[in-house]
Formats: sequence, C-alpha cells, structure tokens
Amino acid sequence: MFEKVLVANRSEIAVRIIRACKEMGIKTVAVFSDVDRDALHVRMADEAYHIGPPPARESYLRIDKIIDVAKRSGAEAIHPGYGFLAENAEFAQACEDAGIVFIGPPKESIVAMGSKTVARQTAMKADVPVIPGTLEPLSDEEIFQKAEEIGFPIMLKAVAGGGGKGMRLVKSREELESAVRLARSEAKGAFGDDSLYIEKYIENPRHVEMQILVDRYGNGIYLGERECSIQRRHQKVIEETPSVIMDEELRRRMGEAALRVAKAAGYYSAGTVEFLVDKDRNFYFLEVNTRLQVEHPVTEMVTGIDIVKEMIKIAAGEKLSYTQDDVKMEGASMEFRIYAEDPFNNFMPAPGKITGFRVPGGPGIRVDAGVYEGAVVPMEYDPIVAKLIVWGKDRKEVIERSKRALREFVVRGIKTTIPFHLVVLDDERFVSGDFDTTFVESVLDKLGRGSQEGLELALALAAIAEDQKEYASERVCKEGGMDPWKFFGRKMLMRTCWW
Amino acid sequence: MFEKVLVANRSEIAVRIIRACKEMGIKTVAVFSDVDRDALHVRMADEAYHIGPPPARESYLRIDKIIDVAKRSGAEAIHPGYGFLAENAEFAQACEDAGIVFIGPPKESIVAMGSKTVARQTAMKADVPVIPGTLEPLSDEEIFQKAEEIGFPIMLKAVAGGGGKGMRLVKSREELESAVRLARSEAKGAFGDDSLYIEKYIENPRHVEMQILVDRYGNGIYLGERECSIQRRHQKVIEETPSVIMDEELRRRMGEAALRVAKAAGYYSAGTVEFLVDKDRNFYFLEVNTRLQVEHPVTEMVTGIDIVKEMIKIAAGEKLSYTQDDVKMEGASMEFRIYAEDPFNNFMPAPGKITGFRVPGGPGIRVDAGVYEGAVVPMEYDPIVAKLIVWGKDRKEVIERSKRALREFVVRGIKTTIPFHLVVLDDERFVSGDFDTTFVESVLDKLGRGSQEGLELALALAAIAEDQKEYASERVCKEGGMDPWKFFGRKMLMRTCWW
Amino acid sequence: MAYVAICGDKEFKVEVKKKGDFLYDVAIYEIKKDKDESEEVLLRELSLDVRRHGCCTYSVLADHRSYEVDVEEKDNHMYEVLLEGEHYELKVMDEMKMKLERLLHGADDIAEGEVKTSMTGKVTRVFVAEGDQVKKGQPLVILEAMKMENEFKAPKDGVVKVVKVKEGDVVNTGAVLVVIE
Amino acid sequence: MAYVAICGDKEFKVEVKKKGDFLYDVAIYEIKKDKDESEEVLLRELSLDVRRHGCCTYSVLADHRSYEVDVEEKDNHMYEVLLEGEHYELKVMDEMKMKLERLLHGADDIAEGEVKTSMTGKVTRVFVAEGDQVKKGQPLVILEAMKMENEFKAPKDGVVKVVKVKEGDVVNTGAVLVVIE
Repeated sequence: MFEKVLVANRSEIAVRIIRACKEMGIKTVAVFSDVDRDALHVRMADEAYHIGPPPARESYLRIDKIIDVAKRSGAEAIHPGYGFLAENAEFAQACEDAGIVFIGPPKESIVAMGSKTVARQTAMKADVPVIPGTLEPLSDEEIFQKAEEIGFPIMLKAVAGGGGKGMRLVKSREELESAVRLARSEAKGAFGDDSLYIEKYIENPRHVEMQILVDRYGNGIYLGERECSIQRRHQKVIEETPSVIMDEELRRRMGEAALRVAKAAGYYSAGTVEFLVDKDRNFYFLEVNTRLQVEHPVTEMVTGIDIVKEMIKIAAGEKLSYTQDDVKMEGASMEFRIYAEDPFNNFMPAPGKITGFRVPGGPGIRVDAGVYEGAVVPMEYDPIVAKLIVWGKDRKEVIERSKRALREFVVRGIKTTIPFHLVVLDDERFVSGDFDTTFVESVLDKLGRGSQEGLELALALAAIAEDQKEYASERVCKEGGMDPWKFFGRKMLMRTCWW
Repeated sequence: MFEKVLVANRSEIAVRIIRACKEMGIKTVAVFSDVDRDALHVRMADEAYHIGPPPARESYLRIDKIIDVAKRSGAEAIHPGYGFLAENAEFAQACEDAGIVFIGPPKESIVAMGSKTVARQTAMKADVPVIPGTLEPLSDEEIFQKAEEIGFPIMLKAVAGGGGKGMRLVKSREELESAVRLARSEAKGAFGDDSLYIEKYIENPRHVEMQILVDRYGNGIYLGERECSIQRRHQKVIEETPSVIMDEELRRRMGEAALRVAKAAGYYSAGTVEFLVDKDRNFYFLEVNTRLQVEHPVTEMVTGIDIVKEMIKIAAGEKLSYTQDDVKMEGASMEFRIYAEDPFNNFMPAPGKITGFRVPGGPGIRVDAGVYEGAVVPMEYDPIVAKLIVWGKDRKEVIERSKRALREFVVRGIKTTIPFHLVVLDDERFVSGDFDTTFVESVLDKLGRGSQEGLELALALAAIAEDQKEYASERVCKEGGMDPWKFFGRKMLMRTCWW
Repeated sequence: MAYVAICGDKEFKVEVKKKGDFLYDVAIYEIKKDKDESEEVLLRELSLDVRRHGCCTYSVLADHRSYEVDVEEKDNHMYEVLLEGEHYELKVMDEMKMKLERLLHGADDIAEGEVKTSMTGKVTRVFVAEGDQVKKGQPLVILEAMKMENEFKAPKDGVVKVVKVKEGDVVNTGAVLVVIE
Repeated sequence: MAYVAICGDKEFKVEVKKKGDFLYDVAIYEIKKDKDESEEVLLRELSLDVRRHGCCTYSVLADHRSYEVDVEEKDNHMYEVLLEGEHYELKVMDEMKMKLERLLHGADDIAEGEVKTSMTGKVTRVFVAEGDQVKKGQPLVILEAMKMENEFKAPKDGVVKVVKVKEGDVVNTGAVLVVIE
C-alpha cells in the first residue's frame, strides 16, 4: 500500500479522500491556490503545497505543478477526485512518466471513454443500446445542419464535458446560435476544449447510473444504481438509491451491461456507467464517467463498501476483496448537494463568507462538507460546499429524515440550495417517485418564501436585533464607551452617532 | 399515532428522541430547569416549559410538574429517555392516572425488574443463570457480615441503581466502611433510595447485553448484543457490537434467554438484558434495563432499525413490524461517550462553557450531541455531552475510522474524554479484542500528554497567541484605540496598559 | 420602539417593547397601501423570551412555542433570517429613520435603465461601449462565477449611457453594470 | 520576543519573530535546570505560516506540514492547546514578565498544607472546623458535580488553620478548600 498520496483537488471531495487515506494509515498531501490557503482540505491534510493563482487553469489544472509537488513531497500516488484533472488522459500519462500511480483507470480507458463518441461505439460493440444522435465533434455549420436533420429539441454537449458544463438544451432554431456560443465558451473554460456534438433530446427520461468496481485482474462488481433525475441545468442536485423504477432483474441486466462496457474498454478502478431509462424501462447507454462521482456516498450508504478506499486499493494493485454475492443493498439513501447558489434568484452563484455553519446529526445522517464556519467560498470554482447524505430503512424514512436534517442544517452568510431541497421533498410527485429529469423546472414556482408563522417570527426577530443594535449604539453615543455590537454586522463600523 | 409527545429529559437523549419524533411527524414538548433554558433540547423541540430549579429532584425528577406540563401542552405521551424518571414505576403510574401514555414498559415490569432481587428471581424462574450473591437490600451490619461470608473482593450495588452510581468495588475489609457511606450517599442523591446489596465480584468478566423489542401482543425480537466491557468506575465509556466473543450460536442462545426473561416479566417496549460472560463463555444474567440505553445507537447502526421510533410505535399500540428473520447485523459499530471529564486529572467532572465545538463528518460517522458551540454544560447533571458512533464493515475499519473521527472532533473550553478514547484505540489488547471490564484501569497510565512534535507545535502556537495579544495590547496603550483581542480570552478585560 | 420592515413587496410595522432581560412584547402590523391611503392591520402580538447565542443565533420561546432562529445583519439594516430551512430577507429600520430616508431618497429609487448584477462574479466579456445603440435583449455583459457564465441583456431599446465595468472586474450582487437611456 | 512556557514540570523558552503578515520564525529551547545551573537546549526551529480562524483556531503550515490547532487562553497567560485529539496546557509569558512575577511571588508558590479542589463542584459536606486536629487521610470535604461525589482528604497530620468553604458553596477548579498546618 502507498505511504503517501497527493490529492489533486479541493473542497468536499478532497476532504473525502483525505479521510479515506487517514483511515488507511496513508499520509496525505494537499495542493492549494492563492484563495484556498484557508480551505478545509489544507487544514486536514498532513502536508500542503501552494500551486498558483485562483483560476483553475493556473493551479488545479496545472499538470506540471502537481507532478512537481508529488515528487517534492514523495507522494507515490495521486488521487484526482472529480472534475479538474480526473478525466484527463494527459495527466494520467504525466503521472506514469514521473513514476507516480494515477488513482483511476488506465489512460487508454480515459481516452476511449472520455470521448463520448468512442464510448458510444464501445457500448454498441458490447451490445448495449445507445441514444439516437451524432457522434463526432461538429463545427458551428454542422451543428446547424444536423440540428435540422434530427429536429428540435436537441441537446448540445461538450465532447470533453461532464457535470452539465457546456451542455445546453435547445428547443428551437432561434435559440441555437446563442446557445452554441455559450456552450463552447463554457466548455473551453471548464475543459480547455470547446468541441461540441449534438443528440436527440429524449423527453421525460430518467437518469440512472450504475456504480462499478473493477480491479487490474479483470474482476468486476456492480454496486447497484443511482437515480439522478433531479437535475437543474443538467447539473444533478439530488441523487438516490435504489431507484424507484428498479427491480432485481433490471438491476442485474444494467449492472452486467455496465461491466460489459468496462470490459470492452479495458477499464479498471471505480467507475460509473450512465443510462437513460424511458417510460417503458428500456435503458440506453449514455456515457462512462471514468472517475469517482460526486454522488458515490449514496451507494456507500446502502452497500457499506467504501468506494474511495477500494479505488485506492485497486490502484495499489490489490485484488478486489468483494465478489458480486458479497454486495447487498440495505435500505435506501439520498444525497442533497448543498450549493452556494441562490434558489430565490434563479440559482445565481453565491460565493462569500460562511458566517454560520451548523450541521445536522443523529441517526442516518452523513455530512461531507468542504467548508467550516468562517470559511470563504471562492467564486473561482464549483459551487458545491457540502453534501448531506441520508440513510433510512426505506425511501419513506429517508424522505422524513432528510426533511428533519435539512431543517437542522444552518448555513449562514451565503445563500444555499437548502430551501430548494425542502420544496422538492414536499412535492407529491417526488414523494411518490413519479418524476423525471424535467421535474426541477416544474417545481421551481413552488419556491415560496416560507410560512406566515415563519415570516412573523422573522419580522419580530429582525426588529429585536435592530432594537438591540440601536440600544447599544445609543449607549455608545451617550457614554462614549465601547460598543459590543460593533463586532457583529460588518458594515456597522461605519455607523456614526448621528445615525 | 401520537400527535404530541413530551420528552422528560435533557441533553443528547432528549435531542435523540426529538429527532425521532420529528421524523414521525410528532410534535415535541421539552421541559427545562433554570440552567437549561439555553440547552439544545429546548432549541430543538416544538414547545418548551420551565419546570424548576437546577437540582434534578426539584425539576427533572418532579413527577407532578412533568404531568402538569403534559396536560397543559396537550401531549398524549411521555418519553422519559434514560436516567431521571425512566425506570420510575411511580411515574409510570402517574402517567396512567393522568391518561397519558408512558413510552416504556408496563409499570409492573418496571417494579419487578427495577428491583434487582426480583429480576434475579425472575431470571432463575426463566431458567437463566445468575451470579452468586445476596439478593435483598442490606443494613450496614448485614453488609459487613455478608461480605465476610462471601469473601473480598465484593461489589456494593444500589438496589435502585444503574449507570455505576452508588456502585463500589471493595477489595478489603478496611475500605468497606467508607465505601458503604459513599455508596449510600450517591444512591440517595441519584435515586432517592440508599438501599444497597452485595454480590461476589467476578474477576475479568465481559459485560455483554442484549437489546430486545417486544410489543404489547407478545411479539418479541432480539437485535443482537452490545459489548460494554470498557468501563470506568462501573460507568460504560465505549460500547460495541458485535462482541468479539460472540458467534451466531451464542447470540441466539443469549437472545432467546433475554426474550424468556422479558416474557416472564410481562415486559413490552425496548429493553436491555445484561449479562456477564466469563472466560469460558458462560453467561450470567445481571439485570434488565427497562429503558432506552445510552448505547442503543450501535445496535441501530448494524441493524438499521430505529429503536426510538419502534419504542414509540409499541407505546402507541402498534404491532412489531419486524420478525426475527428481518433482523440482520451488517458490519460493526462502536460508541464513544464524550464526557465533560478531565482524563488527565482522574476524570474529575469538568462542567463549563463549550467555546469551540467541531464535529467529525464523512462516511460511517454519527454524532448524537446534546450541546453546541457556546453551550454551557451545567454541573448538576450527567457529564455526557455527546456520543460519537462509528460504523465500519468490520471491527478493524471501525477502529481506524474512530481514530480519524476522534482526531477531527474538537471540543474546546471544557475537558473531555476524547484523548482517553484515543489511548484506548491505540492499545494492542483493545485492538485484538482481548479485554475485560478491568481494561480501563490497566490503560490509564498510558494517558500521556501527546507527542514531542505536538508539544513543540503547542509551544510555538501558544507563544504566537501570546505574542499577538501582546502586540495588540501594545497598540492599544500607544494609540488609546480599540483592542480587538479584548474580546478573546475572558480575563483579558482586566488587563491594564502597565502589564 | 417602532420599526418598519420590508420583505419582498410587503411592508410591516413592528413595535418592540423590552419587558425584562430577555423578554420582549412585539406587535406586528401589515401596512396595506391603497393609492394614498395606508392602513395598519394587526397581524399578531407576541410575547417573546429571547436568548442570543453568539452573534446571530436566537433561541426564542413564544408562549411555550420554541424556535431557533438565525438573524444576521448582512448590510446596514438588511437582515437575513434563517429558520428551520426557511429563509427571509428583510430591511428593518426605525420608523423615524425610514421616513427620513424616504424624504432624502424618494420612495423607491428604481432606475429603470440600470442593468444590475444579481450575482457576485467576474466580468469576462463587455459587448458594448458608451454611446452604442442597443436593442432590447441584446447581450451587454457576461459575468462568470463558479464555472457558470451569465449573460446580462438590455432591458429595453436605447443608448448606452455608462458602462461601469471592464473585463476582469469583480462585481458584487447589486452592482450596476451598464446604464441605458 | 522571547517567551517562557511551562508545560507540566518542564520549562521552555520560545523565541517568536514575526516575518510577515502570516509568517513567524520560532525557536524552541528546553530549559534544563540542574541545581543553580540552567541550560537552554535548542529543540527545534520552525518557520510557520499561521492563519487564525475565529478566536482560537489556527491553520499552520510548517515547511509544508499542515496542522490544525486550537489555542485558547483560558486564564491570563494560561493556554489550552488542542491538536488532533492531543491536549496540552501551557503557561506562557513574556520572559521579562515571568522574571518579574517570580521576583514578586517567589519561584514556586506551592503551599503544602493547602487542600485545593481539582474539580468544579458544589460543597455537600464539610467534616472539619478551624482548630480541629486531623490525621493524614481523614476526610475533610465532599464535593459533588455531575452526580459524582469526591472526598478531599487531609494530606498530612496537623491542625486545621482555615476552612474556606461551607456547605452549598460552588467552587472552581484550583480553589483552596482547607488549609492545614
């Protein structure tokens, strides 16, 4: 086993990997940009190295700097997390060249699966159905032409993409030009590659993915599915397992299909095979995510298997210690992504300082956070600040427990998606399991601003807070003394006695 | 099901019950003494009523006041938690008289099992072996006489007791008089009853208990054992499941024995049957705890069954929704009690204000806390401030994960048992499972004060903190301005410019 | 003291009376405006036991009902209130001060031609210069934060009067990007 | 600045040099005392990048090693340090002040006959009065906190000079209960 691992990432996923390493007795090396000196992953790692300015392409995407830190620190392996360099074959190659183990799949698989067109060809060869669409990266002209051929609505997707970046639903010809420009720009910014392709948009599909673990010796298992249909702008926001549409038979068929694709691609490590499932429970291969997924914890909750540890063990050349028969799914689990976004304002990014942070506790609750009270969420990176993962004996208990936990969860100072999750959990269709990837849009108008009782209490307390401030301020002006409230509320220092 | 439940307790167990109720859609009513207005259970409940001065016998033990609050608030049932009124038959009777459901066993069972002598007779009738000793409450003279008969070492135990209060190991005749006085006094203070009895002290026993759930219709299941051998002054500090000495066969025999005792006592609700197990894996009935146990979460972690919810459902007259076949134990779990005690000073009580509180997160971690950052731990009640419960796929993973989590766990302002737990987890005998109820005493001398590296860092940082204070203070004296450090460090306000 | 509170498009009056160390009597009125008339409708009277923990967390008992509320003054008189997953933003000001402020600034200072940012972010593109003719819906500025790009468009046809940002600028929520006349 | 730090029965000198906004050079010496001689042995030199979060949490980088340390001044110059589950209590004082303090109070002010409490608690029993003859091991006072009772016994034979507490008193850690001569 490795003695020291470099974690080439930040926020909650870096913290997640550091925790796995600590439990395995492996020393950890963190890297950080200028704005991340105070980040939680730096506090938690055994070592930490500065790697450059805030923009990712000058720090977290700088292969040369990261390899250099690995060498200087004596790390034998690098875990890339998700995003950044996780699916970058050039980085896997650079690791190999430097004699460092890349904790992930072989670079050939990254190349093959990273190109969705090749991935789709691989799936077809492995006898797994795919969605109608084009496969190659297209020029603007080709996109306009193909879109007409396939017919609107169509999806624009980044060839190098993932996580909704550079992805756009286009409903009509009129929207196409602007959508192509923005999608290319986002793809360029996120992946350094602005190649796009298009495919037919399947309405009301369910997004179901299969977690797999494959070792270097061809032993593979599937750990069950995750339903990721609750998405906004093609960014997942709530994931769960099991999927309400799944039964043992379909799970086995999809799991085996996933392992066939992996085998055809010469894949090892943890990986995820994504499918769309239509109303008739036909499934279509979508893509392979050759990395640890944001939503891996829900699978960990129901199977008890620590996917990050298994991934590290596979990278170290160990044989898989589980067979398919060892994998049992107990109960149900959901993950709620807590984003620094303002749900009341079209989910605008909401970076800033977290002035209050109280996490829920008690049974069935797991919190994977990348922040702490006092942390600053920078505007340069992904808006995810924490994940709430909930386990229950069945879906009903998970929903009840999740509501309880989300109400306990306090993040003050920045806006978050917590109120949005509560709206989803209160929706009849979500509770009954009757939803698809268009669900979020249909629920947005229910995002109210709370109850009458809550509003009255908020009015009373804000007035009392203002009263306490006024009272304290009066005392200062009268007595010329110290104002204890001056330290609370940033702008109050500017207050004069006149006002 | 009930619409409103009163929780007649405080701290972490009150919070635990409130969480269960919230998940069941039940409104909760908290009660609090003068020093608990700011306690977490008050913040979390839907309603809260003041019930008197700090001493428990004037508040949390006042049956009349609690029944009165239940009536005024319209609560249909009362959950007593553990301690306080949990095993008080008079309280169960008072609930019945007031038409309120007592969430616990029938009062007849409390009476029978509450008297350890009757409990032992019941066990013997149910064909379950017991430990040699006397059964009746004894006068001082009788204790002196019987002790000579049985031979030292002997155990003094409170007839009404539990949780180590009023319990004393007496190794020789010389210690007996003082031990009897203290045990009676503690018993009086804790239970309002100073009756004592004695029994033969079995050396190096293991303390193993069986969790049961029995409904009002005679359906009963056992949820597996908990090993509670890590005790200090007969107070449990670490509990785990499964026990390393257990196998399927012994578990079945002890589980069935536990259910036999329950049946003989006409028991329903959640309950725990305690056994001592000697080196040859013979088990002896010890007592029945007719209440929810502090350590119930480890059982919840491996079975996935929410014991508190089941207890409430049984009280509401529902039939048990599990059969013995439904109960599966997956993986392993340990609970670490975080006490407000100073492990470096003979575990002296350490009440006070919690100035920093950061809980661990990530996979396999559950925190049941009764406090928050800024909370004051009063000196009037049990020293338990939180419980860390850890799950892993096996005992080895639990131990590795627990170390990681305890190192993440920061409680500042009061002393806690966190450093003690880390010493236990580093002990070879604990890791190999080779320990008994005398283990803690043997490990106490290993309670060092950290590493050389840690000491050097502590020295550097304390000096830097002092330097920052000095620097800030200098500025104040020179500039006559404001001292931002004045707000940190309680006593600094008294500092003058001369010093 | 009486305070005026604004939440969304509603206006309230909140009377606060301190009765003891931790006790407050509060009366909440909704101010309903109809043309030049304005009517105060009593919504609720509360007797509160209020304990402040740290800077911004309050434990409140209202006739035995218990609430945990986070109240933070984000900006002068601008309060953010969190309560069991609910979220409120309020402007609260002493009645007298509010009157004074309205005298000084006018009732509502919405300048229709101002294009404001609804997010904190970095300016990555500026498409227009001062004096340009723009059509409604024409892209003016692109902001980026957290890997999301957002286009800010012209709210109406007109002429660009001022461009307040340039590429590379970091702007906070509420900042004016462009003014169109 | 140079600071003297006492941890348990060991004494250290810590030199702190501020090199920049967040940078400190620190040299730690152990002061070994042998009769009247005292020798300073260099233990470690550290170059630290120190970031303070809130009142008492520090993120420290020492030559790329990362530490999260909680440092709180519990009492004047008395620091509690928490670090990955380890726990230290230190007295830290400017070298000059420490010298001054020692001049004023003497090197160590341990009064052998003072019976101090090692816990915060409530006095439930007082067995002796001033002037009483006591034998070593004889119970003097019982304190109670968190449902545990603790007996404080006479450390030696002697006469009770002062009884500083009475039943019902609440005392803090370190308070003198009884003085025996």
